[in-house]
Amino acid sequence: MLDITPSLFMLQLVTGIALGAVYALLAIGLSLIFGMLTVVNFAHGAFFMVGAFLGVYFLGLTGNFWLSLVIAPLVVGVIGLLAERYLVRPLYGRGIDYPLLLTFGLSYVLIDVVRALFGIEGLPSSTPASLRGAVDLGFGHFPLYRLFLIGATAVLVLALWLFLEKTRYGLIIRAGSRDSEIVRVLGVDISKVWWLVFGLGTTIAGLSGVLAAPTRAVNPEMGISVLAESFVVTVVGGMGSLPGAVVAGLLVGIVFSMTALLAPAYAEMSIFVLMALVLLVRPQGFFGKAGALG
Amino acid sequence: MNHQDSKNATAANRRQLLQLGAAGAALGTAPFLFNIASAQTATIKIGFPVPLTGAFSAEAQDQVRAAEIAIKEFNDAGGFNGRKAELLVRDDKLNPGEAATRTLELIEKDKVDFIVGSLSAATQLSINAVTRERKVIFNSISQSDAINEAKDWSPYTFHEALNPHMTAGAVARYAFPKFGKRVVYLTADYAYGHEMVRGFERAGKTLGATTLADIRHPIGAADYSSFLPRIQALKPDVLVMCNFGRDLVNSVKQATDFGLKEKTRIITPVLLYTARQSAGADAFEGVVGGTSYYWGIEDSVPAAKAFNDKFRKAHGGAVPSDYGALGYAGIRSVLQGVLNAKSTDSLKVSAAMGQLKYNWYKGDQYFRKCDHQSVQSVIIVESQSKGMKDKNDVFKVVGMENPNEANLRSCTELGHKA
Amino acid sequence: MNPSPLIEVRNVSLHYGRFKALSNVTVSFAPNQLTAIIGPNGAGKSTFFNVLSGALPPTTGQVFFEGQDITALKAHDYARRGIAKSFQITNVFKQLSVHENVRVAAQMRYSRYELFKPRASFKQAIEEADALLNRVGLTALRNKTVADLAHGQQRSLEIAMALAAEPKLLLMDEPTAGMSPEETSSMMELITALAKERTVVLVEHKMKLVMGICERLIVLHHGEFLAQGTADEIRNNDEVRRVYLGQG
Amino acid sequence: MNLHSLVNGMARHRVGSALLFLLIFPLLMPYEALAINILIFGLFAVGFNLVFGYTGMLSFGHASFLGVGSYLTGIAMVHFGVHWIPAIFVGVVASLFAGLLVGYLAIRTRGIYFSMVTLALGQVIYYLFYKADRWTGGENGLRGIKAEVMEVFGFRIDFLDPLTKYYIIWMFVAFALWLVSRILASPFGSVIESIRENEKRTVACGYDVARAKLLIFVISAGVCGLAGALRALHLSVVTVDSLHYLQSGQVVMMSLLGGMGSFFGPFVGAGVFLYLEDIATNVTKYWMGVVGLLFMALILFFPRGIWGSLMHELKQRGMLKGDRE
Repeated sequence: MLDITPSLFMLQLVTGIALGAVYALLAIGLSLIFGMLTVVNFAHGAFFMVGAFLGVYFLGLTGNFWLSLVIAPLVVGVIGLLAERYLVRPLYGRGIDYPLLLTFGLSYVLIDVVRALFGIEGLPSSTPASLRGAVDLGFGHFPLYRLFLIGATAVLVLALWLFLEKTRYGLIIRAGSRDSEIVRVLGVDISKVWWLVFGLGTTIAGLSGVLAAPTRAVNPEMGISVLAESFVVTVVGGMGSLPGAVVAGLLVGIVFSMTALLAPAYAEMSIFVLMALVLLVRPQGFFGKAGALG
Repeated sequence: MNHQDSKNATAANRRQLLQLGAAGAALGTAPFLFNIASAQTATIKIGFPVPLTGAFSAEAQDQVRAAEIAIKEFNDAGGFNGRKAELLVRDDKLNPGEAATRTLELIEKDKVDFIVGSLSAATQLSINAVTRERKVIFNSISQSDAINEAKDWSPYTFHEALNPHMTAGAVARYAFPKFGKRVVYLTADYAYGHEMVRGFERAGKTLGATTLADIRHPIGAADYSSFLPRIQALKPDVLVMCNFGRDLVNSVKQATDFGLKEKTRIITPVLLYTARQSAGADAFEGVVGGTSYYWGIEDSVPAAKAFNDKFRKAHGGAVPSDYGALGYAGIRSVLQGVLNAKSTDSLKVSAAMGQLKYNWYKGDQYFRKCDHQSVQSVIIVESQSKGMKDKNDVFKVVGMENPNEANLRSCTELGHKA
Repeated sequence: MNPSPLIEVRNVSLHYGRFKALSNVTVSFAPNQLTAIIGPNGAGKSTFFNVLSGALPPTTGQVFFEGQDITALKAHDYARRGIAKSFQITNVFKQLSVHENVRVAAQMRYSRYELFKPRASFKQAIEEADALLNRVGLTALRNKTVADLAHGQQRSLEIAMALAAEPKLLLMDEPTAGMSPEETSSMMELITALAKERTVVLVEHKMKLVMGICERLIVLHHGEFLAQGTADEIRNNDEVRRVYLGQG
Repeated sequence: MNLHSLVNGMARHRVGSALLFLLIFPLLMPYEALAINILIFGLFAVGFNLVFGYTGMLSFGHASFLGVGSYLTGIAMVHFGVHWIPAIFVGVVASLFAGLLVGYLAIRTRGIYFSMVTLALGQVIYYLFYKADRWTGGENGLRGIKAEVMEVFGFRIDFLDPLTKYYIIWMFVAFALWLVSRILASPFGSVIESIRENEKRTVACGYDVARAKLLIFVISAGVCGLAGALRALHLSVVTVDSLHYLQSGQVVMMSLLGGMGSFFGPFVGAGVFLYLEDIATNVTKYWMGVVGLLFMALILFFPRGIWGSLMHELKQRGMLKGDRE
């Protein structure tokens, strides 16, 4: 009973891209941190979740979506900065496992803090009035807000690219992710750079949370599945590679969306199979440096 | 004192002896010792495993509140020749493994006489797996078709809640004639979801409804958008969301975004009071679904009025939720069974409960002989977003299907010797 | 050349993309001879060393050990056939005891995947380990954790580990790197002694160091074979003088 | 005899003394079901630690082997009416194969990548069992696992009697612990430790690292599979969340809590974890948060873990000789 018309296919594709946009954002945050600090942030999903809650909370407080779109991620970023300074930093040089495990514990804490503050059922979140309704794309109606998601991601990726390519800080970060020695030679305090990058990464996680909030149920556990999925994206794209994060993010979104069309029940499994395949054929991922395997 | 009790008593003595030895041997572990199970007490102990943490904690807490009312009533009325009832609440974390362990704790350590509780198909089935082996009565207060089937059922198994088949059937019988016959299902891909679809299609066949597609989504999926274009393309009259709790909130919200409500009516077998509260009015605007209980029926059902008032009195004016009310009924049925059987012996109580004709809170009910399914009414409600009296006034009662065994799957179909 | 060589590389090349680390090198090493591979930095010494030890498979060409082509074998097979090496940067089991380090190395010849016999039952490995510790003068530190040892001591330990495999060929990558003058001279003594019983190949950039003790030197330059011969022959080789000593 | 020689005596016969303690253990616990869980998860953690603590590979997919062991034992009993003793065997063999499969694919990668591949493959297995609901019961879990009552030398083995159940399971765990301790004391044991310490050097010593890694991974899977099989008998249900990556994460926590550097660390960790959870859940709704905090504190201040730190202390005080735990 498969009835796939071209327009349905197109619609499914756009849906996949919108979905992929969120994955890409998440993966960018994760990749920034890994590329620079070689820390796998297991609390990334939790930061995403916190972002979603704060987004909804500030929206209720200020009544202004755009304002909450700015404030909430910044607050998440601050939490990130604190976490790096007092929890992750003491672990540098203790082996790559320790920060990973610590952030795993941190995610547990963040989830329960949110439960305590906002309740276990989660918060009602609805699309901001200015972005409601569906747009006719010629091949079918598509929710305006999801188009906005795609747009917002594009803008953010562009901004980030400019920041990394055109600014001095960007230069330092790019250099640092290749070899922290270089940065030391440049006379920059590497630990400060790491600190800020961790903050930036978590801010982006928070932002993706705020953006995703209107499209899903905002509850304390929403980050758990998201974490696994953004791992898939970063690994497929190549740990620490930003272009990889974007490409893989969109790919995973599309793969999910297409499997959802052809074999809905296998949609979730499909992305893990994709990851397993990529890792076997090209363990370092699309854009990953083979060296990272050592 | 029944066989179970005496066995436990001797077990307890044996433990205490061994403990003396243990105490000596285990230096430094002394602090553990105070935990050792105490001897028998006269109270009637009812274990109450529910997910106090996890996605349905709101419902679970409501179940406990309501259950406490039932216990208090029983004790105020003098209990069972002086023996008072006691509620032992445990958190099963919505995790079947944890539920099984907690049930073992309740039976082996706390020596409970009965178990009432659970808030998911999976946990109730794992609780049931433990209780039936140990010949302890378990009255389940959450939905599942499987628990009635001979494979899982035992004489000690009771099902106070609705089951998917009844609920789905009732909603179908209300909605299909009204909203149209071309139906698409968006189904959470697990037993509960499949059971719901089966219920709808069974009822739909007689009503001449046609299934355009049954789209299965992974349970707990965060994003449903990728399932929706297909549904849009099919242009159904009715979209049935065969999922529960957060999945329902998510999928309805996203379906609304995709503008599905313009041409299609969204219905769902179980419209949760708490889910509606947490998702907000917009998302559920105009959604029709079934429920085992809604406080609003008190205008037409005296028992409901009485129950609501008790609940309001005990909990500062709050009204009971659907699953909360089941906590109350579940306890009352068991304790009534004790009174009628004049014993706490599992078999005797089971027999007495089988005889019950009761009206605790929503009108007349009774347990069907073959599978101990509580035959009861199903209430059809529609979520409303305007003209609400207060924050509790979220649903409009649009229909009620009276208790009728004909709406259940037959005993033989379930594998019972009718 | 006779006697028949122990190990032999035939026109071996190794490329990283466009960069040629080794191009068409053909060299052979006679048994029980002490040879040094020398050359300025970037001459391809370490790459050549890694080819000999099986760590880097050559892009083209073959490696023969005792007449057999072992090019395709894995690094651990090289080791099992009797090719042991000591790394440029000390490579030991830091958290294990000094004795355990050597014992594990020795154990390889007795048991690798035995699951149920206790280690202690392999007496030979234990005794050999003690003998070797004695030989490199670490007996006193037998039960210390390696991490607590001085750098020089770790070097010696590493050599003991290499010897534990009873190698026919011992490869050493700058064995005296980062050593004090005293440590260096004693290391050199040790090496000359070792070379009496087996083939030893050193990679060294300190030319003076090897001139004295090596029977034969091989000079690499820009990844190519430049010259070989006794210390004197090399000294007087114009090619070498020009590229290496930067004279004439 | 003085404490000093007592400690060393116990250390010399670590498995023996541990098993003796476990004999009286159920009487110190609030209830047997908890004691049994601790036995089972203790074994699970010890098995996991073969790969994590001893070989230095952080697997985030070990729930797969617990789950596969449980499911295959259950499936053998429910669908094929196999007696529970051979059924345990079925479960273990199945998880050995699962270990071979996952291991073969995963050991090609290292470090973080290894963690991620194991996580991904674990999730694939999770969804496979989830989907096969005809065999596994899917979300509802696999029910109807019932261990027949047995008469052995006039001794009645009835899993409905909690203490009997405990001691039956104790026998299997005892055997497994003895086996693992044997393996760690073997030449192969020292090979995997060398791999953890320095892979390059281990190769240079002539050991086939890839093969050794795969072997220990499979052994570890088998041990975890046994734990799973016993769990199926204990709970009489198998539930799909036992395959989820959060379960894998939990066993990592347990191992670190007790101390991944020692033989019993993980076992102690599992015990403390489950015991605390048992009391905490009756006190606070925010059990997860408590665990998280505890866990972070441990990583920051006591990376050796509870048992590990204790052993370290004893060594510092010279009460414990050599590398005994």
